[in-house]
Amino acid sequence: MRFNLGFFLREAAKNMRLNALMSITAVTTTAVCVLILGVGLLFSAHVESLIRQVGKDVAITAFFPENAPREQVDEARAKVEGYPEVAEVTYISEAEALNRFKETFSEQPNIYEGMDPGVLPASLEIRLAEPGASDTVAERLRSDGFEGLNYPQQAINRLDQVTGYVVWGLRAATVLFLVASVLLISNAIRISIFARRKEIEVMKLVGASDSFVRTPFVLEGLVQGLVGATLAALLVVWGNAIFVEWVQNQIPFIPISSAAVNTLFVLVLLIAVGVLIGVLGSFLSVRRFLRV
Amino acid sequence: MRFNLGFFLREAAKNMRLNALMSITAVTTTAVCVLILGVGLLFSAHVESLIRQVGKDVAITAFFPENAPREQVDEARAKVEGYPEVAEVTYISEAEALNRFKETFSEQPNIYEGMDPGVLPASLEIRLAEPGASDTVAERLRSDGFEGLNYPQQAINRLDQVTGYVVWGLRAATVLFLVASVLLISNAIRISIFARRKEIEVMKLVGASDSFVRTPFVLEGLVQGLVGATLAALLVVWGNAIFVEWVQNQIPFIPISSAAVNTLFVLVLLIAVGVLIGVLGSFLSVRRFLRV
Amino acid sequence: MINFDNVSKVYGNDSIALDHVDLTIDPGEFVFLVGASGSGKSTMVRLILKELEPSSGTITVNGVRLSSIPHRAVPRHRRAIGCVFQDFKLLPNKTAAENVAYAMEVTGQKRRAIRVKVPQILDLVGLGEQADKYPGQLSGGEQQRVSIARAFVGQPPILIADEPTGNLDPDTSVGIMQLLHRINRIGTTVLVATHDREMVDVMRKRVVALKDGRVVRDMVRGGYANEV
Amino acid sequence: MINFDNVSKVYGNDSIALDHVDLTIDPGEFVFLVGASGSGKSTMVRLILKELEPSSGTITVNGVRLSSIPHRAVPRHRRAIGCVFQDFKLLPNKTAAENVAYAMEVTGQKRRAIRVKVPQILDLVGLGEQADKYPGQLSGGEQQRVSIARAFVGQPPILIADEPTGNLDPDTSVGIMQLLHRINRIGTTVLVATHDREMVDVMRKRVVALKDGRVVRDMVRGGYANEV
Ligand SMILES: Nc1ncnc2c1ncn2[C@@H]1O[C@H](COP(=O)(O)OP(=O)(O)OP(=O)(O)O)[C@@H](O)[C@H]1O
Ligand SMILES: Nc1ncnc2c1ncn2[C@@H]1O[C@H](COP(=O)(O)OP(=O)(O)OP(=O)(O)O)[C@@H](O)[C@H]1O
Ligand SMILES: [Mg+2]
Ligand SMILES: [Mg+2]
Repeated sequence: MRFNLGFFLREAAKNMRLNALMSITAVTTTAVCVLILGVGLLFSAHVESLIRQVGKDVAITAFFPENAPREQVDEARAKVEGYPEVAEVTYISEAEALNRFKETFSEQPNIYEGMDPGVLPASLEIRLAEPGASDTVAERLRSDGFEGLNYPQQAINRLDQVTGYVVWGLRAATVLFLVASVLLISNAIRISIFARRKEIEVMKLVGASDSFVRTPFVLEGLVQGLVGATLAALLVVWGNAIFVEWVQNQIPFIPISSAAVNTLFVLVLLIAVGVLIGVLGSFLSVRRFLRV
Repeated sequence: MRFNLGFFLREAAKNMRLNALMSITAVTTTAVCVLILGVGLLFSAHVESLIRQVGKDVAITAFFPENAPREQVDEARAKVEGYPEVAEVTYISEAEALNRFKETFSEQPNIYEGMDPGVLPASLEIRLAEPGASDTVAERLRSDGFEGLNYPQQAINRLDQVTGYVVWGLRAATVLFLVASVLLISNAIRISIFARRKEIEVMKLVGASDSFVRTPFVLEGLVQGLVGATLAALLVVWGNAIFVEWVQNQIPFIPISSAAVNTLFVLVLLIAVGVLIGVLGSFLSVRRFLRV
Repeated sequence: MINFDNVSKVYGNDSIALDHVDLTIDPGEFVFLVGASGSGKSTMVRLILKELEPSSGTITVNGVRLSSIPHRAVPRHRRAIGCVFQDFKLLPNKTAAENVAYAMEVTGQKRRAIRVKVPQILDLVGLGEQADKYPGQLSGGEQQRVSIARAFVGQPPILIADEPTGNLDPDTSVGIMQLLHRINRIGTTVLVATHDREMVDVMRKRVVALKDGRVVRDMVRGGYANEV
Repeated sequence: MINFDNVSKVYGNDSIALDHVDLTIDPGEFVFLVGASGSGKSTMVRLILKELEPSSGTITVNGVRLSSIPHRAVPRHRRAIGCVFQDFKLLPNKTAAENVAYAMEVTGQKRRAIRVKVPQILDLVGLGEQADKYPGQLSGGEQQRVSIARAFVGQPPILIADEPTGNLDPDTSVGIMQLLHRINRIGTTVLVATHDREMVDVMRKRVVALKDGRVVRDMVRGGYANEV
């Protein structure tokens, strides 16, 4: 017997129309779950990206000896820029260092009044690609002859540690949301198919094969999952765009970025999740009642 | 006709036993939703508490004129401590100020080598109850004769703004979770009662009154909600205790505290939500089929 | 007791199930309702139970116009009518005994009374042994007898039976008809919709015949197929 | 065609529905299965359909032992048997015509063939007008006739009817029985479980009588109630 897609699609469509209450329930359940999942996903993505951003603000300052010659500075700079862990290197001359110092203590001029330009040494301000690499970089700097290093060892370590935990926690939460979604959606599907177990029995008794009975149910699950998940996914992506713009306007100093989220990926992922649960949930729920 | 609680309880118990699949589904759906809601609630509570904690670290430094007499210092201090917006006041003497300065620049001794003890002025370090009050406090300090003030105006404003948004966002998210839970649980209840609509019809046809039909269903909803929500609520509270302890051991510098969460309140709230949705959901779902 | 005054029932837009029916059944009467499949017998039963509203006309039961009964009072109306449904309408999650007991419970009767009465009634319809089986575990005829027992048990003033012997063998059918006869003798008004020609011919009761939704014959001591 | 060899069926632990039944029905035979309510007729039907497994004994249909049919091949077995179920077993979400069509669709027949055949069959059982109604909108007898039409439509080599006229008036019943007779004449093996004494007595076919799960009579040209 050939697979008659047209017939199965008509069957599925008819069932959804006649069991409208059930279909709507299945669709809203899927939509709500996918929505939560999507919001969780985006929240994770933004927080991870923010944390990375903060990590990039961490800098190591490496001081040059007093009156280091120009060539030494250039050479050292080139070397440091070559470190794989380093994102950006800025040279701070002695004059600049004094200016910065003055700015910091602008309200207490008596502190810097007597200072010579040469008191504060020139330095390299080194921003790292990963805050976790600070120890490695410090090691490299020392072995390359820098003696005066200034870096917020503890702050970096803490940031690094917290970053790790937060990222880990966010991923765990996302997985939990996923599991919850699977449970909730498949629960809804299971009850709605349970409500139709007698029909399944009758179909089997008049000679329908398992797959003949199953296919319209699975198609229903597919369509419901697709509709619910697509609605939710579009809502999530649209909401994300609005949110990012709002933050950029209202809290501009928060370095949020629409680049933190791969919109297409999220869209596809969420829809795939909805469809997959719809299809698998229907498949497995129907199977339970096919043993007639 | 008197209300026969015993009869209704027996009916509800029997139905749950016979529709075990449905009951289990209803209970797990409730549990999963309440779990998510509970985790959201606790997350909000901890984040709010952390943000408050960070807010408390914000300080305004008010400098005394050089060689201010002891009495002036004490008087000023008492005055500042009396401000309602102030949480804590610490006096930093000239000697202490120099020590701190030396610590900060410990790797560049040439900076402070020539400094006199009197170069850095004595000050009051003022911690605020609410970071938002910094402007008010600064105003008060100025009108009380302090001229040299050092406070991270911008950082405080930003922190204040972000705190507001985050708290607002967390509450909105909690409300959304609540709405989602209501939707998902009542969806599950609706389908499971839809599956039994024929039974409801028959009951009505043999002369049962609306309330006679409804009561066992509502009791079922109550018990399922109670069981699901209680399981989830206990899990949430237990998980919270474990989490707080873990953070305190592993990331001691994060000022997390079990006091951020009123365990009993969360427990009662979550169970109440589960029970309420179970009861109301059943009530409303049954009503739809009572029009026979 | 039961009065149809110019009652019509149209399902949807064009499916005429009852067509200007006038019928009066007095208290204590025993009436057979006969007619081909689809002639409107079950529709009459459903109208009397106020499961449906007529499209036009007035139905009066026990002196009360059904259209004037508010939703709240419908259960009381139904409790005055014992009904054997053509499709049994048993509760699948209750045993035979529990199904019968339910009809007493809805009227708020004492547990003790229920515990005494239910087994008696089940014995009467020959189901003493099957009391604790669920409908899904009973044969067609057994389910039908549970439905009959449930209709009897409350001793309602009106008893309606829609095809009560369709799934019963002739011997059991005779037993059920005798039971209906006895119940009628103690004053209950009995209306039986049936296709059982033998039974109708033997019992010589009032026979109302429907055809395409119209009353085409109403004889006091009729048979199933007397001339019109 | 159908063979029961020492078949017993016990439901649960103690509900003996069939008790060492031996029965052979040859191809092309027409057999009435009679017996009191609860005597095991429907159980035999369900065993033949492999809806149930016997507790002991062997059932052979069309030369194949049912116990040897794997789950995968059960649908094909059932398609060789048209069955009128005592409780109709119509699909509530399909109209009368769709219910009948479904039995052809499961066998993978062409849409064109279905569109021609279904209305013919529905006319045959007198439901031409009701083709587009859902089971919930049909009278009891009309539902029964849809079930009969569905059993016929695939022209299966075996036709089983469990109480096919329980909800039908005598005239319609005669029509259905004539239909069964005609179908039998073109070679179909027909097994009819029934309580319709008149029909059995008139048709004078082979009668197998069950009592408490045992075959107590098997006569070639019997009546409903011949002596044992
Ligand atoms: N809900 C409905 N919608 C449309 N038509 C209906 C509906 N219910 C019944 N009918 C039609 O009304 C007519 C009368 O139905 P009814 O059930 O009263 O017949 P009946 O006399 O009880 O028949 P039977 O002896 O077969 O049970 C039938 O033709 C049926 O198709
Ligand atoms: N699932 C079951 N569990 C327990 N007992 C059952 C089950 N199904 C049927 N029975 C019992 O088996 C016996 C035979 O049932 P069956 O349905 O075969 O009778 P039948 O001859 O078809 O009766 P009827 O004419 O009333 O339809 C009955 O007494 C019934 O109670
Ligand atoms: Mg009827
Ligand atoms: Mg049977």
